This record gives sequence, structure tokens and C-alpha cells, in this order.
Amino acid sequence: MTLFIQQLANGLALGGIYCLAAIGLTLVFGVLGFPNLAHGALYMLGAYLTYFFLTDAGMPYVVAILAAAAVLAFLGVVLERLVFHPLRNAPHTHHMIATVGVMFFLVALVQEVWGTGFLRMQSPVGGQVSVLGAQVSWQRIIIIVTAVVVLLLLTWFLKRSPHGQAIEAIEQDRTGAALVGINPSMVSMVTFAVSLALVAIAAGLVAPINLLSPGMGDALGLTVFAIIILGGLGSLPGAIVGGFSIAIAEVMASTYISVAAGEAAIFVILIAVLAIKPTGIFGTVAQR
Amino acid sequence: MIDRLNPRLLGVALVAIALLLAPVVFSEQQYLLRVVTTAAIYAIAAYGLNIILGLTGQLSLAHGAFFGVGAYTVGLLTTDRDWPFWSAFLVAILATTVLGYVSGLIALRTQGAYFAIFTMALGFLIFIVIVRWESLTHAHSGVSGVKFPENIGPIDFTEPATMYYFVLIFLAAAAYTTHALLHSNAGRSLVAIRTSEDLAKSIGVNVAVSKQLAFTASATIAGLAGGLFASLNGFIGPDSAGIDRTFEMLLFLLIGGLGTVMGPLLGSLLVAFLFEMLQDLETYRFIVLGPIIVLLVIFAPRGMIGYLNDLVPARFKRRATTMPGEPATEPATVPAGSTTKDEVH
Amino acid sequence: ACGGSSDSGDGTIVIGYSAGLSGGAAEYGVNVQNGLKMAIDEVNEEGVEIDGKKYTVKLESLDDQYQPGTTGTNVQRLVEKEGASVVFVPHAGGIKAAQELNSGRTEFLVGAYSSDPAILESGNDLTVMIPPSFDSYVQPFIDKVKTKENAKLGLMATASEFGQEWTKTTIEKWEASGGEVLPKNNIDYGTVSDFAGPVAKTLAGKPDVILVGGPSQPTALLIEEARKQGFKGAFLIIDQAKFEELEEFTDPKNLNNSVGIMPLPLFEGTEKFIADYKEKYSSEKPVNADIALNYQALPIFIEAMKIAGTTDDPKAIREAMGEAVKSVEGVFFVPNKVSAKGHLQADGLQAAYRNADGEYEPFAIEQPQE
Amino acid sequence: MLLQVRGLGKTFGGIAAVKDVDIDVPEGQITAIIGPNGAGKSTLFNLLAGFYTPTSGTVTFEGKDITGMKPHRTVREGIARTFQTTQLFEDSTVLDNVLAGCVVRSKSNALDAVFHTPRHRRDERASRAKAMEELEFVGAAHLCDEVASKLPQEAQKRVSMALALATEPRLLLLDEPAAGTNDEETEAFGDLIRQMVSRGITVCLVEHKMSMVMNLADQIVVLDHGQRIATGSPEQIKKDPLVIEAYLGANNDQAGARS
Amino acid sequence: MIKISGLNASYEAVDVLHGIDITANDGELTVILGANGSGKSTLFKAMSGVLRPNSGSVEFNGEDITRSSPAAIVKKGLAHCPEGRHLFPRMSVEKNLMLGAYVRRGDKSRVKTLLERSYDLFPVLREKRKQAAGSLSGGQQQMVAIGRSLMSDPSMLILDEPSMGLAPLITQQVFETIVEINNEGIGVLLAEQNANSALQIATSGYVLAEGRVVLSGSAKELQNDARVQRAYLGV
Ligand SMILES: Nc1ncnc2c1ncn2[C@@H]1O[C@H](COP(=O)(O)OP(=O)(O)OP(=O)(O)O)[C@@H](O)[C@H]1O
Ligand SMILES: Nc1ncnc2c1ncn2[C@@H]1O[C@H](COP(=O)(O)OP(=O)(O)OP(=O)(O)O)[C@@H](O)[C@H]1O
Ligand SMILES: [Mg+2]
Ligand SMILES: [Mg+2]
Repeated sequence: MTLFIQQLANGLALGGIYCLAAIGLTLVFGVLGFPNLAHGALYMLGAYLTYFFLTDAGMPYVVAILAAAAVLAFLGVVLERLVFHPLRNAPHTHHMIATVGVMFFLVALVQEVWGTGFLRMQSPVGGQVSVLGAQVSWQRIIIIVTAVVVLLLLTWFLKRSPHGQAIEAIEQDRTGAALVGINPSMVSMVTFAVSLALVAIAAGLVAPINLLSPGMGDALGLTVFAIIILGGLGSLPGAIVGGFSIAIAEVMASTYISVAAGEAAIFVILIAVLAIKPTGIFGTVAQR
Repeated sequence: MIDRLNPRLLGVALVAIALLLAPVVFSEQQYLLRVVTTAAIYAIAAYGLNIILGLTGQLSLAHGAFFGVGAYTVGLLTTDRDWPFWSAFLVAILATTVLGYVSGLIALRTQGAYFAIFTMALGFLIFIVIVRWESLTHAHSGVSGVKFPENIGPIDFTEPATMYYFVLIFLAAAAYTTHALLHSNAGRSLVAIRTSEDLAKSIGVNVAVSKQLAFTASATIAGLAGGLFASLNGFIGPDSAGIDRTFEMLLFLLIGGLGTVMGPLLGSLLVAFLFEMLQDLETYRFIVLGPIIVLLVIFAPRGMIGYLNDLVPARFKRRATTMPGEPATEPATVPAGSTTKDEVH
Repeated sequence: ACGGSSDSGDGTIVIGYSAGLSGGAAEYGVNVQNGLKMAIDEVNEEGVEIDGKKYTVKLESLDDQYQPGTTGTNVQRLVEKEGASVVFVPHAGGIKAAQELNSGRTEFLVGAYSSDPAILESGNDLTVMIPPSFDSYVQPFIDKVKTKENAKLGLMATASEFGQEWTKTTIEKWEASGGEVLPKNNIDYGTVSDFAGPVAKTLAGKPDVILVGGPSQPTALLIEEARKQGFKGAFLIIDQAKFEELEEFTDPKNLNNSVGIMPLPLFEGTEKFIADYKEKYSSEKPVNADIALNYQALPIFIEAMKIAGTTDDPKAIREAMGEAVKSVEGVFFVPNKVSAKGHLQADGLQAAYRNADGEYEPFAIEQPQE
Repeated sequence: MLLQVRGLGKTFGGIAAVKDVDIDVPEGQITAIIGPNGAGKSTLFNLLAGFYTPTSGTVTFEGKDITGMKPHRTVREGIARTFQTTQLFEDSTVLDNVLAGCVVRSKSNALDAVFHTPRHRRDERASRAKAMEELEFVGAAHLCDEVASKLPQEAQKRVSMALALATEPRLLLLDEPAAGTNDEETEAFGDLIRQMVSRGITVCLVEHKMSMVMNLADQIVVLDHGQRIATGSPEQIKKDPLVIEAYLGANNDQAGARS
Repeated sequence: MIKISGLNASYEAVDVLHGIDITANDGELTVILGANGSGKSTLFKAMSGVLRPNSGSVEFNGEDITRSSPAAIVKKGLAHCPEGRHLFPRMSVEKNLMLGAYVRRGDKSRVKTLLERSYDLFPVLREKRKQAAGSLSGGQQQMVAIGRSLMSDPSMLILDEPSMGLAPLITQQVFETIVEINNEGIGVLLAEQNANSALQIATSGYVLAEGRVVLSGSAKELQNDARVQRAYLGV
């Protein structure tokens, strides 16, 4: 029983990690119309930047994370201008390949700067609490809480603010959006900035419970695609449900069935869901 | 009826001759022949991807996995089961065909990005099976000692050049098939689906079935290529079924030119040599490669072929018209009239 | 690294090297590379002369990101373009791919750095296995940590080929000695985003000993997590992870009561090498056995060339290795013979048990005579 | 009767777009379907062509029940349609567009193409001839090498008709063929449609240009809120108070300019 | 008031507009006639910034907007109801309309009244306000497009074939509305195939052919011009 509770806690923490990582991706999907394959690499970069500001620049933890967020936000704008704006009318496959290019570049860059080795980032928030006999570290609790809070804020922001609608509009008809006075370039830039900042925050929070390495983003990236698809592309509530349910499924499967089952769980669920509802749990299709 | 001076044909002829002479040219640099042979195998796989993505407009990310299934079928059958290559090769092709067909049944219910990610998940499942089902696949240990094709009379396949020509035959077949498809009803139905499923239906195309066939065919070709790959390398590890394979092939295809006849071929060769050349830059190479990819996508969006086509004098375009140089437009089906190519500043 | 051009009169001996030099887990590839470089520089200082002709040795490295397929291409390029007759490969998959090539396709000698005995089982006669094979560790390790008859063993080694092999062997010998083995729980250290879950699962089985190990750094993290969740028992650490590196990544206290290969500094006569290395590469990171073993293996190959009087006949060079080992000195565990299968062998191999007080208790490891 | 529609209905999320509609389309004639925006005309076409499956009722074509048949089958049966917002294969040339229309009638398959069988070559030649013939017919032959998306609206409409004709239909459903064309062009389209009929093709026509409808139609069906509110000859319909009230308005010649 | 001088525009290689000069005054209703493909829509796109002209200038209320972004231009009060509608297909009718007021979103009450006006103009849209725009009938979509362009409360309105796909009754209404808002002092630029009705309500007009202005003058002059009568009034 305590095992179950322990794993539930771990599942939630993992869910928090997945959600945080997924947010940025969902947002960018809104404007890009396609998953950004460089997402994992950006997440990785975010972690390294946080590490740099924390360890080398000696900033306080929270400040370091924010600094990293700022840098990535800027990078987001640069990417939008240099890569995605020129491609705005190109088919989605082109976006994909472009993001692969960006991914290659970022990974190689980080490797040149910080080397190929693993790095360990110590978080100031140490210690753990025991919940119903389960041991949960504060870092993980912070992750869960932040994930939920950020997601709710963002959902609210997108529903309420004109910016949220603008993103939707651009994705559905760029010319139409321009004609009603939305500035597609501006909106995409802002969106990229925001979502990459979020990616950095996610990385900054998660990095302490794992190691930094140039490859750290790869594995996560793919899980995250599965999540936003499961939730329905561009749907934040979807991302939350997707993130937590997949994480818990993964942990439970690997606990009570086998590690392989754990690894496969996420993809099995995904396939099952799409087989039944080809547009994800929260997704909708356009009518003719 | 074919204009002798048509630069397209000229180009094709040149490429063909170059490929035929490769072993002679590289007789001193055997490893380069290996590079070309490997590239050729990837090109074959890329032709498979070209059918489902280039013609039908569905982005399948399971392609690398199908490639891996082909490779492992040949690998395991020729080693653990000690089958001769030929029968193993045949089984590999059949296996991927069946696998492609079955997974197509579910995958094709989804559309656009959903299809892409669905197939990605599928690819991962296959990969996980390979990595985890140790008793069958030897997991990370991989399969070594994969057989060369057995000699046919005097033809000795352990000879690199022979192996190369063997691969080349399939490559030529793949290219020709693509050409024939593009100029056939089947091809037109697929291209029709790519541009507008509704319109395709309205002219009597059975969208569901056509997609299913295209997807199956693409899987088959991937499997075939995988089988060749296993035999050429002698050793295969799980990496031969990874998502990276898919991305590589996608890269070849896009750089070569989606939905074109020569695109997959040129793309694969070009990128393969790019990779080799950049090897000297060691880890810096990805710092160079990344931007190159981005630039190519931005400035040659229709790939090398598309780019070359623009250089072809107008008077030849007439025959060319049946060859859509244009890449697939948005996979997601948006109600008619709501897509636009207008400049928006 | 470009072009195998031979400079004025003197010849060039090209030593090939293909490993993961970029992307995940590249550090290991780079470590081995440094070891080889260092050795080569020293060999060149002494000067190499083979039947009257002066040679300079040169390392040609290519990146394969641990993908066997790429290793194959790289190796062939190193042999045919760069003219290498010896190629070092530090990962089992790549080694096997290389063996496929030098059995028929082209001829060269594989400097195989992997302690997985499987690489010799294939009976490839142009392979030289550099490190001690891991299965010589297993039994002694078990003897150290298996305190009670029916002790329970938890399995958390990495899911790489190497981890799997270790796990297999350990299970056999553990059960053979009457112990109980919990369900396999090998996770891929590279891709797992949070160790908490897997660890909790293993601990639920109440193990007395846990088999762990992969790249040192994640291993350290896993150990830390296990201790956090209250595991008091012993760790049996596979030889891929190195104590001296683990200490860097987690509070050394967590490492108490575990057995693994002995930290390099604890072997006699390694101080100088370690100092030289740290200076040469101005590196603060611990210097481990991977570096040392490759460092001391390389001169043997060169020596063999001298004896065989050829730089480009792999068979002859392989023949001469038996002779060569005798006349080369090294850092620790210095090879004194080459087994028929091509395994560099030596005496005086030691492992270490880190006791409750954090002291290392060295103990001898018998080398099976092949 | 070429086409018989009985009690046809279609609801979207509870709301009826088409409700209990009966229509008889006599062979070799022009039947116009008119009605306010949202009356259900396009939905009706989508039901006939199989793009939507009816929630009730039956469709009989040449005495054969084709209710709920999928589009690719109805096309084989001989029903072709154009879309309200002109649809073409934008990236392909005009000729390729129409060639695509020939696919459904040709017998050769992928294998024929690969092995370049005589049948394949015969079919290819036939298709090209057919395609050019249809382009000639709609008067767009001179555009055959242009890329479809770059053509003006009116030209695109002609091509879309050629595309539909290439499937050799017995019944052709035209959804607002004259929308966005000026009176001259509208007349030209009128003549074109007449020629189709003289080729033995039966035409169903949805159009808001009364000038065209009143000139062409042998029979007019009026829909409103998904239901049929009137059927009859142009003269009857013009005078029908219900129709005037719901659709035409008091001075209808002012709406669709006189001709 | 909007003033276009020497405007040239093209798609990729194809030149479409050649030195167009047009002036449309506030409060006036200017009609642009021209056969298919004569360049009406292209001209409009160039005005609203959707298509960047090669040369020439567009002046709006004395300001040069030739290089401004569509967004900036809408803010300045020039609205464009485009050919092909460009609705947001997966959004509800109401959302589409509300987005029409994107540049006026500050003024809630005003937006409310504007929305009501659209609904009063096209009552059917009120019924369908929750339905996805993409699932509307062709004509209903056209209504949304017109409504949306009115939502930005423009001082000058460009309508590209508003009557396209509309039933006769509605067409009449639309023309009446155009007159209404024109009387409210909003300038209107109208491209219309239905030349007759258009000229009846227009103040002045221009005739385009192959991207050139071949004829211009007051509505009366044009109505009595032989060429126009032959070409567009079917007399
Ligand atoms: N997919 C759909 N989902 C929901 N409602 C729909 C859908 N398709 C059509 N409708 C509704 O059905 C009604 C009829 O639509 P239809 O397109 O048939 O009208 P129409 O007669 O063609 O009008 P128009 O003359 O404007 O083209 C409309 O009210 C429309 O909103
Ligand atoms: N996207 C495009 N690419 C290339 N050429 C185009 C494009 N759109 C229009 N054209 C060409 O530009 C010319 C003018 O088109 P435009 O749509 O402005 O004419 P129009 O007067 O609006 O015609 P219509 O009455 O059909 O709306 C036409 O010859 C058309 O072929
Ligand atoms: Mg309609
Ligand atoms: Mg127009």
C-alpha cells in the first residue's frame, strides 16, 4: 500500500515534469501548427543556462531560473524571425525539418560550451516530507505545484486575453487574422518568447532532480509530443490531463508489470486513444 | 515524343551514368563505395517515404521502424535461424507489408499532425520491442554475422561492387516505379488526395483505400531497404530502427525534393556526402549542419529538384507538367477557401 | 583530424578511433580518446623506428555517436582512407560491427575496449580485448556483499547491452550461491527523467543488495535516491561506474557499504600518471581506469609493429603482440601476456569494498587463465 | 426519372439542415434548386453525391438505390458535382487537374503503369484526349499548362466543370456555377450548361442568379429551412407568393440583374 | 479619403496592376468595375496591405500606408472584406465577429452595439452564433465576412463582391445597408459584378481592364457610357 502511495506521489511529480515541459510545446504548436522538434533541445539549453547563472554567475536559484527564462525568451524571438517567419507559408513538414536543424545546432553548441559530460545542479530546496508513509522531496512538490499553477494561469490567459484568441486566429487563417488587425508576426514572436521562457522554467525546476547532459532533452521531447497529442493539440487542459495520466500510468505500469511496460505505456495509451478518438481527448475537428 | 535536348532527361542520364561508374571511380576508396551503397539503401527507403508523404501528403514517422523491422527480420533469420539470405529477404518484405497494412488500418483514421505523432508512437513501440524482447532480438547486443546474399552462379555478393550493383537495381526500380506512378492513375489519385481529400472524393477516388495502399507500399519499401542494410553491414543494433532513421530519411527527402522522381536519390547522396565531409569537423559538424538544413528548407523549399526545375527552360515544362514539383500542402484539412498563400506582412 | 598525409621521408602510423564524441554519453568516448592521445604523444617523443624508417604516430578520430552502423563506415574510412591498420573502438556494438568488417571485408586490428567477454566469443582473430573481462569481478563482488545465505538481490543496472550482460552473469552466480533475485528492474539511465519511481519499486522488494551501474554520474544519483528512500543495504556496482567519479556527484557517505572496481589512485604507481594527465589536459575531473587502460594499451600495439617490422599487416602485428606485451611498462594492471583469443592479461588486479566508515578495502581479483 | 429523392433528411447536432425532401429529376432536363441562404441546397447536393449520409429518406438513381453510398461509388454510378467555393488541385496544372478526373473511368492500375502495358498506354492516350476535349468544351483549352491556383475565378470555375465532366457523369450537380461572375459571363455559363444537356447530361443547378435560373430551368425546386416549399416551371415559381416572400423579394429582377 | 497613385503590383512573376490611380472620398461610395481577372481584388489587397505593391503609393487620410502592415491599416480605420472570406473556420460565428472588433476591443459597449448591428443585419447569424463558422452555408459565411469587416468600425470600408453567394433578398438588404453606412459618413469602395445595382447606389466609379484604369467618372456618367452599358449592363 505504501508502495502504491509512494508511486502515486512519484507519478504526480513525473506528471508535473511532463506538464511543465509540455506547456511551451502546446503554445508554439498554436502558431506553428506543428510540434516543434527542437523542443527537447531548448529544454536542455534552458537547464544549462540555469546551471550557468546559478553556479558560474552565482545567482540565487529563482533569479537564475528567471535569467535563463529571459535568455530563452529572446532566443525565441530570434528563432521566430530567422527561421519560422520565413517559413510561415510553407507546409508543416518544412517547419519540422527546420526544427530538426535547430535541434542539431543547439545540442552541438551546448556540447562545445559546457562539454560532453554530465553536470549536477544542486537545488537550494533540499529535504523531503513523508506523506502517508511516502517520501516526497520538496523539489518534487514544488514541481507539481508550479506545473498546476502555471497551467491554470495560462489556460485562463488564453481563454480570456485577446492574445489567446489571436494565436487561434493565426493558426486558422493568417490572412484573415491580419485583416482584423492582428499582427501575426508580433503574436508569433510573443508566443515564442513566452513558451520558450516557460520551457526554461520547467528545465530549471526539473534539472536538480536529474543530471544535465547535452542529450537530456531527447527522451523528454518525445514523451511530451505524445502528451500534447493525447490531450488534443493546442489544448492546455488536455496537456494537464495528458501529462499526469501518462506519468502515473508509466510509473504504475513499470511498478506492477515491468519496466518495458512502463516505457511502452505512454505510447500504448496514445495509440489506444487515437484509435478510438482520432483527434485526442480534448481535440476537435473542423466540419466541412 | 520526348525532346532529345530535355535537360531533365539529360540530368537523369548523367546521374545514372555517375551511379553506374561509382565502383570504378571509388576502386581506391572502397569506403566511399560503402558510403554510396549505404546512401543508396537509404534512398530506397526514402522512395518509400516519398509515396506516403510526397505523393499522398501523410507524414509517417514510423518509417525508420519499418526499416528496422526489415533489417531485423533478415538479421535474425540469417543468423539465429540460419536461413539463406534470399528467403529471409523475402520474408522481411512480406513481414513489413503485413505490418504496414495492419497499422495503416488504425493510423489512417487520424489526420495531419495526429497521424504524424501516431506513427511516431508506433515507431517507438516497435523500437521498444526490439530493445526489450531480448530473447528474440538480443536487445542492445544486436545481431552480428548477418549473411551476404548467397552467390548466384558466378556472382559473388561479398564483393563490395557486386553488393553495390545489387542495391542499385532496387534503387533504379524504386525510382522508375515512382516515375511510373506519377504518370499513372494511381499516382494521380494519391496527388489528388494530397491536395484536397474532398475534391479527390468528388472525382471518384477511394480515399481510404488509396491511402491504405500507399501506406502499405511505403512500409514494404522501407522493409526491403532495411533487409539490404542488414546484409550490407553484417551487424545491426537497435539504432537501425530508431526515430533518428526516420528523421534522416525525411531530411534526404526534403532536401532532394518531395513528391519528385529524382528527389529521394539526389537528397540521400548529397546529404550522405555532406555528413562524410563534415566528419572532419568532428563535433563542430552539427553546428554547421543544423544551419545548412534550415537554410535549405528556407531557400530551396521544393528541394534540389524543385530548384533545378526552375532552371529548366519553359519550353520543356510542357512534358514536365505531369511531374508535380510542388511539395504537399498542409496535411490538416481546413475547409475550402480558408487557406491562403498571400503575403502577410 | 584530416588527411593521412605522410610528411618528409618519415612515415606516419595512423591509429584509428571511432566512438561517440558528440551527443549523449560522449564524455566516455572523449576520456578514452585522451588516454590514447597522451600515449601517442609520449611514443612520438621517444621516437618510433621500424626497420630503419622513422615514423610519427597519429590518432585519427571519427564520431559514431555509438551507432554501430556508423562505426562500420568510420572504421572502413579509417582503414582505407587514413590507412590505419589498428582501430580502437570502445563500445561493444561498434566492436561487433568492426569485427564484421575485418572478417572478410577488409583487414585491420580492432583495439576493443569493452569488458564484455562476448566480443572474444565470436572468435575473431584480429581483435585485441584491452580491459579485464567483467565476469572476473562478479563472484568476488558477490562474496564481499552477500552476507547471509538467502540474501535478496535487487537489479537496477542500466539497460544498455553492457548492463544487461552484467545483470545476467550476476543473477546466475547469485542464485548459484543460494541467494534470491528480485524481478529485473533495469532502467535506461540515459533516458529516465526521475529515478524516484524505479527505486521505490526495487526497494519494495526489500533487497539486501542492489546491483547498480552505468555511466558514473547517473549511477551516483540513483544511489543517492536509494539512500534517501532509506536503503541501508549494499550496492554492487558494475565496472562501468567508477568510485572516484561517483564521489564527485553525490555525498560520498551514500557510497558506504558498496563494492566496485578500485579507484585508480589506490593502485601503486598511478600518482605520476594521474598528475601528468591532469596537467596535460588541465582537467579537474577524476582520472579513471578507462583512460589508464587505453593509455597503456597503445604502446603495446606500436611495439608489436616494431617487432613485426610492419605497420600495415594486421595479422603480423597481432602475432607480435604476445612478444610486445613483455617489453612495455604501464600504469597499473600492466599486461604480461595475450591470450589465444586476443585478451590482454595481467596479474594484481584489485577491486575495492567501501566500508561503513567510507574507507576502501582493496581485495584481489583472480584473472581466469584463457 | 433519372433521380428520385424521397423523404430525404439530414440533421447536424439535432438541427435539421434538410427535412423530408422529395424531388424527381427527369432525364435530360435542367432542374434548378433555389432557396434562401442556409435553406439546405448544398447539403442536399452533399447527400446526393454521398458526402453526407442521410439521417432519413432514400435516393434512387436510374432505378438503383444509392442512399448513403460513398462519393467514390456515386461518381462511378454517374453523378458528378462541383463545389460552391471552387475547388481545384491548386498546385497542379489545368491539364493535370482534368486528367485526374479521367482516373475513375480508366481501367489501368498501378501495375499497368509500372510495366507500361499496352492497356496503360492506351488509357493514357485516351485520358489526355478526353481531358483536352473537355477543356475545349468549357473553353479553357488554351490554359492547359497554367497552374490552377493562379487563374482568375471565372477560369477556375470553367476548369472545375471540365474536371467534373471528365468523370463522364449522367447527372451533374452544379453548386452556384455563376457566383461572382458578371452578367456576360453568367450568360456564357448558361450556354455552356445548355450544351451539356444537349450532350445528354442531366443537370441539377443551385444558383442565386435568377436571370440564369429562370432562363435555363425546365423545373425549379424551392427549399426553405431544409423543406421543399414549391416545385414548378419558372413561370409558376416567379408568381408563387410563398417563394416571393421567402426568397425572391418584391422586385426580383432588381436582385439578379435583367438579361 | 483614400488616394492611390501609380500603383503596380504582381504575384511572384506575374504583373497584375499597372500604374493605377484612384481616389475615393469619405462619405462617397466608389464602385470598381471590371471583368474577371482585371485586378480588382489585387488592388484591394494592395490597399489593405495583404499584398505588398511593387511601386506607387497608397494614401489614407493624408497618411502614406503603402508599406504599413494590414493590422496598422485596420487600426487607422480602413477595413477590408476580402474575396474568399478568410473566416476562422473552427471558431464560432460570434468569436469571428468579435475578432472583427479586435482593434476596438478596448471599447466594450461600442463593440456590443456593433455586434448587435451585425446580428440585426443578418438575423440568421444570431441563431447560429455558437456554430463553427466553417460549418455555415456559403451565403451565411459571406454574411459573417461582411459583418466582421463592419465590426472594426471603419471610416472607410472595402467590399470585394459582397453579394457573392447571397440570395436575392439578402443581396437587396446588403445593398441597402451599404447605402445606410455610407450615409453615416463611412466611405465605401465596392467591387461588384452586379454592375447595375452597384452603379445605382454609387457616387462615382472606375473601370479596370487588365490591371489598368480604362474609364472613370461619376456613377451617372458611367451608367450612360456606351462601353459600360455594353460590357456590364447588358444593354
Ligand atoms: N457540417 C455542418 N454542421 C452544422 N450545421 C451545418 C453543417 N453544414 C451545414 N449546416 C447548416 O445547414 C444549413 C444548410 O446549409 P447549406 O450549405 O445546405 O445551405 P445552402 O442552401 O447551400 O445555403 P447557401 O445558398 O448560402 O449556400 C445551414 O443553416 C448550415 O448552417
Ligand atoms: N495568387 C495568385 N497568384 C498568381 N496570379 C494571381 C493570383 N491571384 C490572382 N492572380 C491573377 O491576377 C489577376 C487579377 O486577379 P484578381 O483576382 O485581382 O482579379 P479580379 O478583378 O478580382 O477578378 P474576379 O472578378 O474574379 O475577382 C488574374 O489574372 C489572376 O490570374
Ligand atoms: Mg450552398
Ligand atoms: Mg476578385
